[in-house]
Amino acid sequence: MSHNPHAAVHEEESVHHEATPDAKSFVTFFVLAGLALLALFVGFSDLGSTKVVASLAVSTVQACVLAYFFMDLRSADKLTWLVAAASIFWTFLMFLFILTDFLTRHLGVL
Amino acid sequence: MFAFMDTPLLPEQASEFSKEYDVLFWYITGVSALGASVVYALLIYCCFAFAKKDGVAPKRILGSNKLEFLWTIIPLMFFLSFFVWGVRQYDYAINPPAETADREYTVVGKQWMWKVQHPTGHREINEITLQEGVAVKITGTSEDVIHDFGIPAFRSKFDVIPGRYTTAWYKPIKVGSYHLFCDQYCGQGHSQMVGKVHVLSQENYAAWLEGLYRVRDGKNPVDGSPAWEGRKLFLKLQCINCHNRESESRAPTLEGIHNTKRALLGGSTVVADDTYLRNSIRNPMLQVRDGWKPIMPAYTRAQVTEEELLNVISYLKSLKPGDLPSRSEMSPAPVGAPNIPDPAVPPVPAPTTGGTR
Amino acid sequence: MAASTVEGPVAHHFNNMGQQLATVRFGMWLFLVTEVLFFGGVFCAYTAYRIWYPKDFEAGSAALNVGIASVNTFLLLASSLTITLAIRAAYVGNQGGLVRNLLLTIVLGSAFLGLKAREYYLDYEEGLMPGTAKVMQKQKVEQNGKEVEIEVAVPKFDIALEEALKREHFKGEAHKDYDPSRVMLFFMFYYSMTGLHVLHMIIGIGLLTWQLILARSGFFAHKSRYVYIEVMSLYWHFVDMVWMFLLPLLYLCGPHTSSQAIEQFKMAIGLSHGGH
Amino acid sequence: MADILLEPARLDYTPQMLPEPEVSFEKHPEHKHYLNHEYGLLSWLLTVDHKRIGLMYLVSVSIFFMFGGIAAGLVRTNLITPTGAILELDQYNKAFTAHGTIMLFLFLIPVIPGVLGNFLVPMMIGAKDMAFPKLNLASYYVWAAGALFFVWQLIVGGLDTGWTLYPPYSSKYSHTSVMYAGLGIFITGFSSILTALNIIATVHKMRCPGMTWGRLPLFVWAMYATSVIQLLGTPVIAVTVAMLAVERMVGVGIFDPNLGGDPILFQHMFWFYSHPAVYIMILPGMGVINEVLTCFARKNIFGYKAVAWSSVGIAVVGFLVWGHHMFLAGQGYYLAMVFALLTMLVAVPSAIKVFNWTATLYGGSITFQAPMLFALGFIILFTIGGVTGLFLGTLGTDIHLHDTYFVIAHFHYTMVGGMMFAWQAGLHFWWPKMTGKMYSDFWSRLAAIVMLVGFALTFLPQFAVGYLGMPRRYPNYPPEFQIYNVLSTAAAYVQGIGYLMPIFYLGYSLFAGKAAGNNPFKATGLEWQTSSPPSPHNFETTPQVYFGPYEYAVADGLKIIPLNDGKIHDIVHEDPDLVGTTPKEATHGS
Ligand code: HEA
Ligand code: HEA
Ligand code: HEC
Ligand code: CUA
Ligand SMILES: [Cu+2]
Repeated sequence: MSHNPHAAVHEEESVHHEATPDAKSFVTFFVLAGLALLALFVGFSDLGSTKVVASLAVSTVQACVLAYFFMDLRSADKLTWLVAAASIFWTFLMFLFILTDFLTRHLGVL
Repeated sequence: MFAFMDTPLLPEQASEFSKEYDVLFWYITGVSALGASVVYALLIYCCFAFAKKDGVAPKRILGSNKLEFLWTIIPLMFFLSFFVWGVRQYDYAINPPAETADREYTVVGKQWMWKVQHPTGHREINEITLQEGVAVKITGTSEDVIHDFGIPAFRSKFDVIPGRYTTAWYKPIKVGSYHLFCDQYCGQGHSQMVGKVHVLSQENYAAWLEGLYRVRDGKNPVDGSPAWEGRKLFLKLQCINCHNRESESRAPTLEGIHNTKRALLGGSTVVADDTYLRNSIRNPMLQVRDGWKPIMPAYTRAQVTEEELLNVISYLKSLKPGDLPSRSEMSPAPVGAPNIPDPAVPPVPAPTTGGTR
Repeated sequence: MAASTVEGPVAHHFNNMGQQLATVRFGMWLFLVTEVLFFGGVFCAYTAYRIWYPKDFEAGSAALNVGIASVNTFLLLASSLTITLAIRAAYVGNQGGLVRNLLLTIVLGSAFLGLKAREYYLDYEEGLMPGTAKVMQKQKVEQNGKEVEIEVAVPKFDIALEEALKREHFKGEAHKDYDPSRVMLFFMFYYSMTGLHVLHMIIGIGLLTWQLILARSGFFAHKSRYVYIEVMSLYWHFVDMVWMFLLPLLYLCGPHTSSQAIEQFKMAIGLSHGGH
Repeated sequence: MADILLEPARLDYTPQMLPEPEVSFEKHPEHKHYLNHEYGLLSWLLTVDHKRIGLMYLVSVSIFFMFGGIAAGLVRTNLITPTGAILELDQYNKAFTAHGTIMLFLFLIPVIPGVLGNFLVPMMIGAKDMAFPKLNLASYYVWAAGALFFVWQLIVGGLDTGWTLYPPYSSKYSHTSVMYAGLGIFITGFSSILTALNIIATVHKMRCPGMTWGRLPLFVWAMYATSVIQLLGTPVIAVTVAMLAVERMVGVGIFDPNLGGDPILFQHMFWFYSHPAVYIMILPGMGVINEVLTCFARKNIFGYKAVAWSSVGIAVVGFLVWGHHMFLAGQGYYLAMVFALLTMLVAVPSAIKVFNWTATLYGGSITFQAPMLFALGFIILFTIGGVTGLFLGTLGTDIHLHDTYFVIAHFHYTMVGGMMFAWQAGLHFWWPKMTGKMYSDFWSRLAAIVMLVGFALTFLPQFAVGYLGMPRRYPNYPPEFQIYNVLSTAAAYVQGIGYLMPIFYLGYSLFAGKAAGNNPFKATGLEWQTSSPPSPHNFETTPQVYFGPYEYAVADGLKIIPLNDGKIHDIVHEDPDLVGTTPKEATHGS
């Protein structure tokens, strides 16, 4: 946020915004496609219980690339980052508490 | 207009936990009253002291970090004290102590009744009878939807959940009968899913286990007690053909017989103690009642084993006026009658998910 | 502070173009927050049960058609590319490119949906539908030392599952490793999650079609309106992102091989006929 | 209390900073405002003006409040006798479910965000409209569509699950219209997401020059925090209800223990939204109280920052306490402990607010018109509602109080004593702004007192009977509880009369009330600096803000003594939010 209270609040963002040139988009696409292949490779391999971790890791990287380049978080302002982070954080909180219950319910008491 | 007049002010303290509970409850009440009083006092003071007066301008006050700090930290301290105390109490209330290990009751909730099974094999419906001073553990589950087994006088409550077991425990300390409520909404009959908790003194409880003590009138001996078994035999052995509610002309009614004086043929009297009852069955001719024909057959060991005989005697001892079954009742009473086991009730489902708390 | 570089009409309640563009973009990001939590809810439920019943979920996954899913992944990624190209086209005022890329995105998305529909149909044919339907089945049981045949009611789903797993050469020791009613739970999630995803795709394709119509009518002649394509792309990318997690959680969770995937895909589009 | 910041005389602006409103309809009757610049039903139904949409919400939610109130009347009347006076068992169950769902989803959640939020947020921040005016209209219609499902659900026989919709009862056993109600919740939820999105975007992007975060009226802060909760929480209930619907439809399930599902999971996901939702139901009310108290005490708010950040604190921590509704439902022991601790933490910001409000009165010049009476009522009642929440949040005590009338009394004290009173305060405060008309002073004050007394007496006995153990959702009860219930019912009628009164005097003021003038309460907010009713675009020119929102002392003619250090002080740059000036600086002046 602006520290100059005289300034109109708007105007500052979106000035540097520019649509991604085609070449860059293609690069992003190939990276994503490569990651997708990797995800399939991991998925078709016989890693046992680490498989789920590995393939989720690949998916997470993929999602990050997608968000950063395709969804233009790269050139987004702080507020947008905050919004994106908040959504992830709150989802995390939901997972944290609910899964805690599922993982600890059977445990005895103190 | 009001049919009852003893409106209670405070709930009964009928379990050990209820006493401790109330201490915490009143502690929180005290702190809350204090906190609210501070707020109200300030409010009243300001409303009077600073009501608009001509010529008096309002002050320009922006705030005070010191005060903000104070009224963050002081309530927080109190709130945390609630928390700590509350956790200890919760811990105490949901962890059955070791002494309850062999006194585990099972309750099964079902739209809309409670079925209780005692460790002794006694079974009750919508009622649970406990002994004063003896801690018991309750394990609950449900056959259909979620219910909640709540006993206000014990300050106890826990949800019973289909497919899972949950537990609670109590140590009743006061003889009496208390409300048992279903506290989790479970459909149309939710408010009918109520019953009673009976806390009995040690003697009465022992008698109750026998089937001799009734927690209320008009009730058969408790399911699972010797007397209850005796009742079944009474029907099975056809005693009911002669001894029944309908008429006394054929054979004497046996209600309230225990320890009363009986007039015998020949003018003598005898006290109907256990031996008398026993003789009356094994060898009725020995002591025939005045006014009746000696038509009662003798029941030999082949017909009634010694064990069964004990149960029958227990039943006879438990008979109160109005208890004797009617002649038509050759088989167990219809489903739904109090204390009759429900043949339609399937066994308790095994837990499929989660664990026990 | 430089004025915005793009021109276009400013709505009455905004002061300038910069404010308008930022607000529109911000609005879509806020909407995506709710989408994240919306999907987060189902994913959370899924995870909870996956923790409880790992084996059953793997069995369920093994019965899915991973071939279609693999191909679909690339279709979606490609559509993410084309929509990005569409933004650029709108941004530089290349109307032809815009229309072309929007169209491509729609085609790719529809291809995804087409394959998905095929997959649902195959699942339906295999009988992998959660439900309480039962069929009578002859079973041999031992009675008094003799073997007799009796008829018992078996849930349809159980039989279908067993056959599907046989077809997929599922290695988990059948009947020991999984409990059909819990695999059914997996299928509930499979249908709900992919169903929600498909729903989002259908809405997305609807919106894209609307934008295509607008594009052809010259709405995007004002370059500043590229922002509407951009927020559309945010939504579309998000849907893509959801798929990135559905793939490992639903399809790759169980044992599959690449040859199996290829075979399944061939079968799905009619190039081969099931049996091995 | 030397520490209290008394009058730092370092403002180099003068009361002229409060400009005279640009237009006055008394002087220029030819001027058009938002109510009369266009006519006809369509001009209302298709309007994208945030003020008109606000009024549309006002009418709709008031109607639903009456429905909900009538259901409450049925519930209370039935409880006059221990055996149930007028209703069959399942009729009663449907009555309290209808009462709960209507009051929450169709009244309390949309009421302040929909009416006051829509009407005021853009004006308070000096904007011409919401960020997305069409979306705003759309969310009204989405809400209305959801409401129709609720109405339909009532027509086809009603719902009997309680507003909490716990499976397996709701998924397998109830024979009532769970599906329609679920759809209703889903759709109205979608509407509240869209409204929230709009408000957040508006607050971020549409503030007029000089309207910094530190100068936002606290109502806007509260609406902002509320919207954050709505945005993050509502999607989860939507998907939860969707899963419930799938389970009910297909007959197999996610929450069904017979198939390996877990009914507790539903409760988790339900309360993940529904606990934060209770803050959706109180934060806007708290925001209103800030505006009303400062105006009628002619004071700056005490501790602006503390009040603003406590809203945000409630919004964030409020998400982490949902498990206190499930202490006895069979969730994990350790988790219950964590939730209990966080519950205690989330109570602190509310306490901070209450204390700041009382301190705001200190040193004021208080008048007691109806809005102020409602606001004082709010503080009194919400305090009781709040502290009784602590009984429930304490693990030990909740064992006994869970699902008894103690809980009922707790949440009516917070929701009715809190939000309902704040709503009345806000409605009475801004009514002149919305309509340009002034209502009867006498009748409005009387109504405030009737509501307060009626309310307090309705629910006080319920604390007692709850502690005695009377379970909620019971159409009949042990006879020894009757006296309490009769008292409660009697007072509920009084309360009902109280709620009917505004319909008459507010309605009367519409047609025969005297013109209110642009700023009848001499308030300082931006919304008061324009005409009453406002013109279609709120302000003739975009306002420029130079100071914080509550400079009542200055407005009332407090003498400003310039600092004697020879410099010209730019209050705006040096101290944009006017809070936290140190005492040392403050001594500069007098
Ligand atoms: C507007 C709505 C609203 C609000 C604001 C609150 C606020 C709070 N609620 Fe309430 N609650 C509900 C609405 C609300 N609640 C509803 C609807 C239910 C029932 C749902 C259902 O089952 O149907 C419920 C149920 C409920 C339960 C579950 C009970 C049960 O079913 O067993 C609990 C348990 O922890 C709880 C706790 C709290 C707490 C700790 C607060 C705190 O936020 C309160 C904080 C405020 C204060 C503490 C007061 C101000 C403080 C002071 C003046 C300081 C001085 C005081 C001291 C020093 C002590 N609430
Ligand atoms: C905004 C929320 C809100 C509001 C305003 C109210 C307002 C009232 N509530 Fe409500 N209540 C809830 C939310 C609310 N309630 C919820 C969420 C539940 C839980 C439901 C569940 O368990 O699922 C509940 C449950 C509930 C119960 C418990 C039912 C039970 O568990 O068995 C009771 C019982 O007394 C009750 C009473 C009242 C009363 C007397 C009012 C009064 O304040 C209402 C006063 C208003 C009017 C009366 C309307 C205006 C007057 C007229 C239209 C005139 C005609 C009316 C008469 C002559 C009576 N409510
Ligand atoms: C054929 C009818 C008949 C049957 C069957 C019968 N009784 Fe009797 N019973 C009588 C009659 C008649 C008397 C009274 C004369 C007597 O004391 O023998 C009596 C007396 C008694 C008495 C003593 C009553 C008193 O008032 O002191 C007892 C105890 C008793 N029966 C128990 C039983 C039991 C237990 C059974 C079943 C196992 C049974 N009876 C079966 C006819 C019957
Ligand atoms: Cu069982 Cu309520
Ligand atoms: Cu809560």
